[in-house]
Amino acid sequence: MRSAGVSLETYGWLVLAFPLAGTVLIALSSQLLPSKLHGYVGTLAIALSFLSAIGALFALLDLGPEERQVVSVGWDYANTVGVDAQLSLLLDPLSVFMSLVVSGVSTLIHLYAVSYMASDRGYTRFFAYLNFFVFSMLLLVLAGNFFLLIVGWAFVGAASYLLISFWYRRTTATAAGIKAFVINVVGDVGLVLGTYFIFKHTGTLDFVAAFEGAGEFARNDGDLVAGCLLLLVGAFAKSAQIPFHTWLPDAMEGPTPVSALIHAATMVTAGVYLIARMHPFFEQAPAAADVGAILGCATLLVAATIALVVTDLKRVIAYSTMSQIGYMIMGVCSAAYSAGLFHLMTHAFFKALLFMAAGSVIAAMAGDQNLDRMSGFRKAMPFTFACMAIGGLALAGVPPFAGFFSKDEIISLVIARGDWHVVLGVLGFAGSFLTAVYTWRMIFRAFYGPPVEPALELEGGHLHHAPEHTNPATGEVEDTDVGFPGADHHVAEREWSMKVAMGLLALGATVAGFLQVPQVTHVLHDFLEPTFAESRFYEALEPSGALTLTSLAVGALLALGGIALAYALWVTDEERRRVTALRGRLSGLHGFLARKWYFDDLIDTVVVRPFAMFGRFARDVFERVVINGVFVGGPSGAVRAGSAAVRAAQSGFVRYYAALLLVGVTALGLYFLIAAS
Amino acid sequence: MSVEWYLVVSALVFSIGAGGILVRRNPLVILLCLELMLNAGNLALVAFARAHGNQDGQIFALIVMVVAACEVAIGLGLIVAIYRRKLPIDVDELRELQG
Amino acid sequence: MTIHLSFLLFFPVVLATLGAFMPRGLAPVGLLAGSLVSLVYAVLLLFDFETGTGGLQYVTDDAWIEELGVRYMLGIDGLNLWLVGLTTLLFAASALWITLRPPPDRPNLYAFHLGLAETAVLGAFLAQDLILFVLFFDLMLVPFYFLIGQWGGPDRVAATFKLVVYTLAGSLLMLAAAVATGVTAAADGTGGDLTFSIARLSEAQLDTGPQRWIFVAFALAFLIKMPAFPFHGWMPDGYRTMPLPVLAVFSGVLSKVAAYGFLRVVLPILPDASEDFQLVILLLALASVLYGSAQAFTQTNTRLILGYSSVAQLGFIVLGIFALGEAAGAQGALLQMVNHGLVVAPLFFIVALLQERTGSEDIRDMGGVAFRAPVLSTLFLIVALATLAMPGSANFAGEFLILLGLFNSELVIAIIAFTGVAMASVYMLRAFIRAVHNRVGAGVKSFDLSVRDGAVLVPLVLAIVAFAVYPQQALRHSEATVEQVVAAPAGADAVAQNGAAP
Amino acid sequence: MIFAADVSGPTIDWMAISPLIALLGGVCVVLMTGLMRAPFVRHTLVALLTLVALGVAGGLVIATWGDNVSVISGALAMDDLTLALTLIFLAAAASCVLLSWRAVAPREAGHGEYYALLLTVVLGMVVLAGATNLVSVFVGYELLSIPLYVLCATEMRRATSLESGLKYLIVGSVGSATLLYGLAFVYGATGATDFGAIAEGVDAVRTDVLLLTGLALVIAGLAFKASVAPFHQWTPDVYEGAPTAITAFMAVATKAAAFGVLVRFFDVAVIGASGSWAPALAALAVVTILVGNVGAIGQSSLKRLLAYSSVAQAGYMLAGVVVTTQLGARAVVFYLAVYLFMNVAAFAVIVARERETGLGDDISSLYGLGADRPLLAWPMTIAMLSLAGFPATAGFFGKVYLIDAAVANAYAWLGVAIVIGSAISLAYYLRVVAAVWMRAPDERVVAVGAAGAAAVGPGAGARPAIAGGSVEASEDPDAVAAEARLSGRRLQQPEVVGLAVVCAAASLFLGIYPSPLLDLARDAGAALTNLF
Amino acid sequence: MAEVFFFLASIGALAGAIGTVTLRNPFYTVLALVCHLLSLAALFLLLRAEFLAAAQVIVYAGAVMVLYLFVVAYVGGGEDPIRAAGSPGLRWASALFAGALFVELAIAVLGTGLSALGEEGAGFFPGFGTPAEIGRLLLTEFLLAFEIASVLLLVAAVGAVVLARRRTGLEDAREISVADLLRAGDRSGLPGGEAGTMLEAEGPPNR
Repeated sequence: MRSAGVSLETYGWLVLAFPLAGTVLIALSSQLLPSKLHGYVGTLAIALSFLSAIGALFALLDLGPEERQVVSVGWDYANTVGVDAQLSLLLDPLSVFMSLVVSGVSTLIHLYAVSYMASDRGYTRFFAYLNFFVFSMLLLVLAGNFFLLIVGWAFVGAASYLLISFWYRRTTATAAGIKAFVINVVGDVGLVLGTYFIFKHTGTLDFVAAFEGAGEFARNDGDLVAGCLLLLVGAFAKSAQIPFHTWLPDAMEGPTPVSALIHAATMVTAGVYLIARMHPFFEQAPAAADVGAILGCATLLVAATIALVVTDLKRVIAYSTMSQIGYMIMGVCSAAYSAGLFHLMTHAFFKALLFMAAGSVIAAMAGDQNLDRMSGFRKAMPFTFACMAIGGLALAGVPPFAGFFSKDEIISLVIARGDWHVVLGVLGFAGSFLTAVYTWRMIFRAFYGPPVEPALELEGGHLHHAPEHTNPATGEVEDTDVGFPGADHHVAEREWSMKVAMGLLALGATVAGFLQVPQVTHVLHDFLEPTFAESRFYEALEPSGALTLTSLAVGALLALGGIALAYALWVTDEERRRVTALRGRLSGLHGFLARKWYFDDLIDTVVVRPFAMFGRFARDVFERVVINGVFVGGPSGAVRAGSAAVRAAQSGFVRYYAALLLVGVTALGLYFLIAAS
Repeated sequence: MSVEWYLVVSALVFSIGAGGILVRRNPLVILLCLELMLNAGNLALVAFARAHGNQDGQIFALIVMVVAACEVAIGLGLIVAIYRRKLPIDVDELRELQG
Repeated sequence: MTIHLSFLLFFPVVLATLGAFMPRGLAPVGLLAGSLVSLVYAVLLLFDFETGTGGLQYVTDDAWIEELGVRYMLGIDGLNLWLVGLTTLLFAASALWITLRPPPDRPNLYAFHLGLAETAVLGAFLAQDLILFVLFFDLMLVPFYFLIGQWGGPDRVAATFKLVVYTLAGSLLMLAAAVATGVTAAADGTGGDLTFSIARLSEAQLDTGPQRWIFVAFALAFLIKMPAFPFHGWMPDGYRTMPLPVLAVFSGVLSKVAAYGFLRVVLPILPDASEDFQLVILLLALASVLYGSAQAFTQTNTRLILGYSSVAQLGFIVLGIFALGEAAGAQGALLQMVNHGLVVAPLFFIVALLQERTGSEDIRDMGGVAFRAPVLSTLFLIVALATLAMPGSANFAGEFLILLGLFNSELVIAIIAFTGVAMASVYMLRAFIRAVHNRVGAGVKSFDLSVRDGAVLVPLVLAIVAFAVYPQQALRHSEATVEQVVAAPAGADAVAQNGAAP
Repeated sequence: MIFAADVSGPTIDWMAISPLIALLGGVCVVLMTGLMRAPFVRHTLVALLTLVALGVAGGLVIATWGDNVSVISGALAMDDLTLALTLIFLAAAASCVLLSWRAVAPREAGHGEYYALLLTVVLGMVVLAGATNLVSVFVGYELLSIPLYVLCATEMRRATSLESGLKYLIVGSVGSATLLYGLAFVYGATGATDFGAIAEGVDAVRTDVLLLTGLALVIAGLAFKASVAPFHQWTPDVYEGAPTAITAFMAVATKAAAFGVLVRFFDVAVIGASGSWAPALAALAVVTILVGNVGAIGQSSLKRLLAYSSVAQAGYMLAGVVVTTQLGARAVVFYLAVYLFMNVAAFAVIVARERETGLGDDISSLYGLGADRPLLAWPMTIAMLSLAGFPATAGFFGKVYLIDAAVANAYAWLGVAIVIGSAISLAYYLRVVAAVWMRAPDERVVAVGAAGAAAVGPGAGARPAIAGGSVEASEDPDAVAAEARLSGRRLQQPEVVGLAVVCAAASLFLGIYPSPLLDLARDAGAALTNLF
Repeated sequence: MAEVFFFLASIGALAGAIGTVTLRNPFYTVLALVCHLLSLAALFLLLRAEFLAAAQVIVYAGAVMVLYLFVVAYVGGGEDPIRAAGSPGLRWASALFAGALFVELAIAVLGTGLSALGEEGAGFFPGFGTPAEIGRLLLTEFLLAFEIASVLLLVAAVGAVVLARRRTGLEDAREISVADLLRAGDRSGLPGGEAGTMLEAEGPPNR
């Protein structure tokens, strides 16, 4: 794969070029080529991008550890009056690692989508969007300065918007799309403002230069803290952390591959990348970092609790995504960079896997996502079940699956930070217990128990068809004009491409953990080392062997305990007595969780409604009364009144005229008499 | 007998003429009132001429007489025309033009 | 001393006039020819322009009315170069549009007025003599008065009346102010001889007293013309009834003339007053941003949505201009003027096309157009994203600079202004989704873009994309001049302080 | 006889007063010719002779340009100011002749008399504008007024014409009486009637009540002629009632004459007391601007509308007098010249429409003009825009010049008043433009236009007749047929349309290249040597 | 002595003026004005303006007033009630204005600092105000005014003729239509042939 001729920069640009080319090609040829082809074009583009990323990796490894930080400038973008916004890439271990993960997972998901979306009339559009997303994501991770970072940041937001509302005849989909976009824009705003705060002192937008400038900041310097907090806003909005998380569950309106790629594997982890990338600033502003850690911890718990009660298959996974990202955020904010990023990678594998499996189930249910109507798919879809199980084990953190190592490494490192971070660590363990419970609740409910009718049909080798297609969210009858979920939909357990994708990911979810076995292997850690060279914690922060072992043990036990509990609740007793009893006892809590901690309602009442009211007020009252009343009506009214007066004085009586004339004379005379004296 | 007296008289006449124009409705009489005003002017002019001892004022007054005569002529002509046109000889009735 | 600018300036009106005497329907062609010539000229200028020097280029400076000290003085520099380009481009687009879909009655007259409008706008941008500037600034309204009044929609007469009277009332104040500027400057500044040359006036330091009221008059004229909150009373009626090709240029260019006026006239000539009134103007602009955005996501008439969004956008531009002493702000404002013009004009053409398909300009009656009109909605999407200043669009570059400048001079206002950025995404996406997404509207007969319309729309969108990829060129051109202009108030301060010191 | 010895007539500069003589000669010739019977003579020759007289006078004016002499023992100053204004009078009169060519008025009054009176009015104006002696002022004032009273009333079959004549006479006489009394006081205060002597005398009595009261009365008298509020009230009624041609003439020439004498009297004779009178005039200017512009709003009679507009314009020009600088005088002259073109253009269109439609001078007579009568629509439009002071029209620079003058002499607020006034004025000028371009033709006009329209329409208004037609006419078949024919025929009055087009073109040209007029104004202003 | 004459004359003048304003019957008003003019002539004499006094009596009180009387007789001046149009308040208002005006003028003439007005008046040379002097001035200094005045008289005559000439067709409300005017050439359309033109005023064409 290595060719000495091609330099690291070239690889970097190629990584970007292929997806973009794919987008443009698909878009332009949308009317010309047969739509089936576009799927492969798209997949190929991403695959090539992945290969270039590998090329970049090797090119990077060729360089000595200290010079593994290459900036490649394309051209000036907005380089004026002291603002140096350029089109520049920063190629260092972190960015290469991220682009590897992104392009790799994306390739598989594209492959999956080739057949999963086959019957969709928006097939071409889908791959154009998807390629565009990958391009944006890669731009994000490769960006060499704040400006370009923001650009990629917003591009992924736009792509995610487009894909969430991909089935744009669904009002729920468009609503979810706009919600996601707006919250992401809020994140962008935070990012921009944070950039300003930092730019104000460093005077440059370029990462490398800015990081060098980071040292000049006083510890916890006001502006710096403000800037970092605002960066956190950006990160949280993108990574669906409290309080900017409400868009993610709704984002499940998008097609399942989208959920897998964007809302599980790649985009939502951008926040983690951002914090890792900005670590020089965060280490100078511990206050901000701590806030991040705490909120991350809070998110992981809140999301986990909600996941316990949600009945929508994809939403369960969505909440678990939130929760897992909570771990990562907590990690990177506690300076457990490599652990956080490691978890990012493993999570990408098993979460994408889970989504794919779920997608296959949903397909079998003809688009129905409700867990309450699923049951006993185990026999019908063995392969899917296997994948789901692997993903579930990895997610729950059962040894030796990937999640086990990554998650527990985070926790142990957080605890290793000492003092109050310990609390976070403990809460992290609580979270991992919940994780096990809700994950396996989902799996058991979907695959165990008596097979539902679609499952039976599937066992008979024939696929279930819903009489008419309804929106799973609202139940309104679907407008199938735009295709999916179309009537001719039969992908579950059938297509080879899906199986390949799922299989490879399952493999990853199983073995990836061994890259980073505590005390044993440090592949990732060492590889990323140059990026975090000047970090105060990167090397220093090293949990003692005892701590590591205990945490691993505790993690494993909690995971197994959770699974056991789930088994007891949802498998052993068929008619769910315990669950109902539990729910009866904790009805208040259940309601609270079912309403997702009332976050949506809160935002609605605090932000949305007031703005809408202000707008209506402006339109209906202010505009009429003030703008047209005072500013327009006032003068014109005065003029009209004057006109009336003047014309009334013009009575037509000549004697009046003479009178007025004499009055005028008298008045003038009076004036002059006064002037004289 | 100081000149001021004459001037006061002229001022009085001027005012009376002005008032007359305001109260009378018959254009004929209004013309007469205008005569009054002009004559008041004449008296003032002559008085000033006397005061300053130069005769410009008197010439002026003489010219004014001519002017007054002309105005009368035109005014009467108009009244006659209005009368011929069977329109009322009353300035308050003539108010088609207004507003 | 060249005559090029005069050609650039007068080609549209001359050819349009010739066209008006041609047989029926040929006038649009004449207009098109004229505007294309100007466009070519402008593009050549873009290439021939000499960067790095802040001064004027291609200056035409002839005695015109010695009695009044008024000179026929045109010139190009960083401030107006790209605005001229924008003007010619948009007018060419509109001309093409009415050539391809000529208005039913009196097309010749229509074309003539449009040509006159282009010349007037170009004149306002090119004028380097204050009276000349005012002259063209007021002249701009005349053709639009006729265009709206004769070819507008329902109750056009009242609307155009309101528009012209309201805006011209402001402009007339400006006339008095302009004359006063020249005269007072002649009294103490420029050494006796009466001149209205903007350059020389900006050298003459006016006293603060006159500066104040002159500033108020100018600001009023410009804020009304933009329009800025709360002087936008004429806007809704006007926008509701204006014929769309006219509206495209009106909204795309005329408002820029006002914003440009601040940079060209107010800041250099009235530095002290600008300092004094900075906060007032900033607050007004901020109000425009918030109010305009709030309105834009409440209105249902697409024209009004765009209208109010323009109010908000111009609010941003003014914010950038009045981040005094911050070159970034002015640079961003200048860039944003061009960007906003580039996006708003195609949007209005798109409204026309949507109206064709949905039979309405109200988003409540639209919906679901996208599936049968992918190209149209893709173009719409691109323009919409650009309008909401999506990072990666030149608009974002503009807003980034504007807010950066503001951030450095007035932190709080900058932070509040950011809410406007978020709201922009709300109202633009709302409009986009309600128009082309969601369930198919009742009277919707969707079909895709015809070549005829593409010919107008695609070049504009390409221009947007190109600009998004490489805004640097515009920034390079304007940098030197902007730094001069921005330096003005600071310099004035220095003078004032030095004056105070001894 | 015994005195015959020491009576030696003053030396008379015949060349300088040749314009007056030309006009006087014109009066006599026209009057005599008017007695001849032949229709050609009466309908054409007389008017032509009038034009010739005006032309000759104009030629002589140009010939004597720049002489700046004072003639007949200081009674009259034939300087460039006078001459410039004289040119305006002549032009206005000439256009009045063209507009009267086919009008009713001359036939009613008899052509000879009509045109003779017109010429004497011009004569009076010249005297008034050039007067440098109180007596000449008064005489000129009367010579201007008295024939005008008659001319206003010449459409004798129309009641409103007579009414306007009488109103003008009564109010005008009050005005002249006031003026006379004021002049008497000025004479009394200074003991002299000659401006030069007065100017010397004034300094002694700068703040004397006698002088100042006199000034008050004089201001009233002259302001009356210039139709400055609150002495303006005759203007709308008389303008509406008088024959349109005469109105057009009055609107321009009378105002010009009044401002001529205002400038001369205040800026030459009593300049010494400017401290006292300037503020008063400034206040009057503001009031006038407001009253005029406000009053014009909502008028449906075009003549009335233009009357109010002329009041407003008077206010603008008064600003030029207030500032007591040559610049001010120049601005006034320039504005008057410009005002001539735009006003005449407007009135020409009104005349044309009066004759084509049955709607008199009602604004509805302009509806749909833009669609089918570009040759009338454009002049009207340009005239209105120019009056409103739109750029690229002469009115724009008129305003700029006035504001310039005002600001230059620390009257910036007057400049602001001017622009506020023009802002208000848009309300009615644009209404006219809208009527021309944005309205469907009035169905009554259409009815008349259609051949055999006898049946259609209510009697009043349906017939193209002065003062809105009459029932009898509609029952007179051949009259109706004639009307149908004439409104079918286009351009049956080339001189009117031509005049409109020329004047509009002029005000457009002067809006783009005003320099020639500015030079004229400069010379005129330079005549006031006592000002800087 | 002069005082006595002054008071008599001025009383006469004022009485005449008031009479002019207040008397109902136009005839009487004219006569009142005549009385006023005569007493004014007397005042002129007191002010050493002999020629003017004479002119006043002959031209004014004589000719002009006679003209008045003729017109009054022709028009038939009926009793003319003095009442304000519209609001009856106007009469008092106008009385008020008149009063205010008088007060102002009085202040002006009495309050002036001019010494000249205080006393008898400047010493006058012999022949002051005599026809000879007036004539000399008219032919020298005020030649222009004199000439213009003559033109004025001519104009007034013409104007009066134009206005007061007898016309047919004025009695009915008949208007002339533009159509008649524009029907160039043939005059047949116009009822009454030469109606309303100078020729008609000449009376029937002699043979």
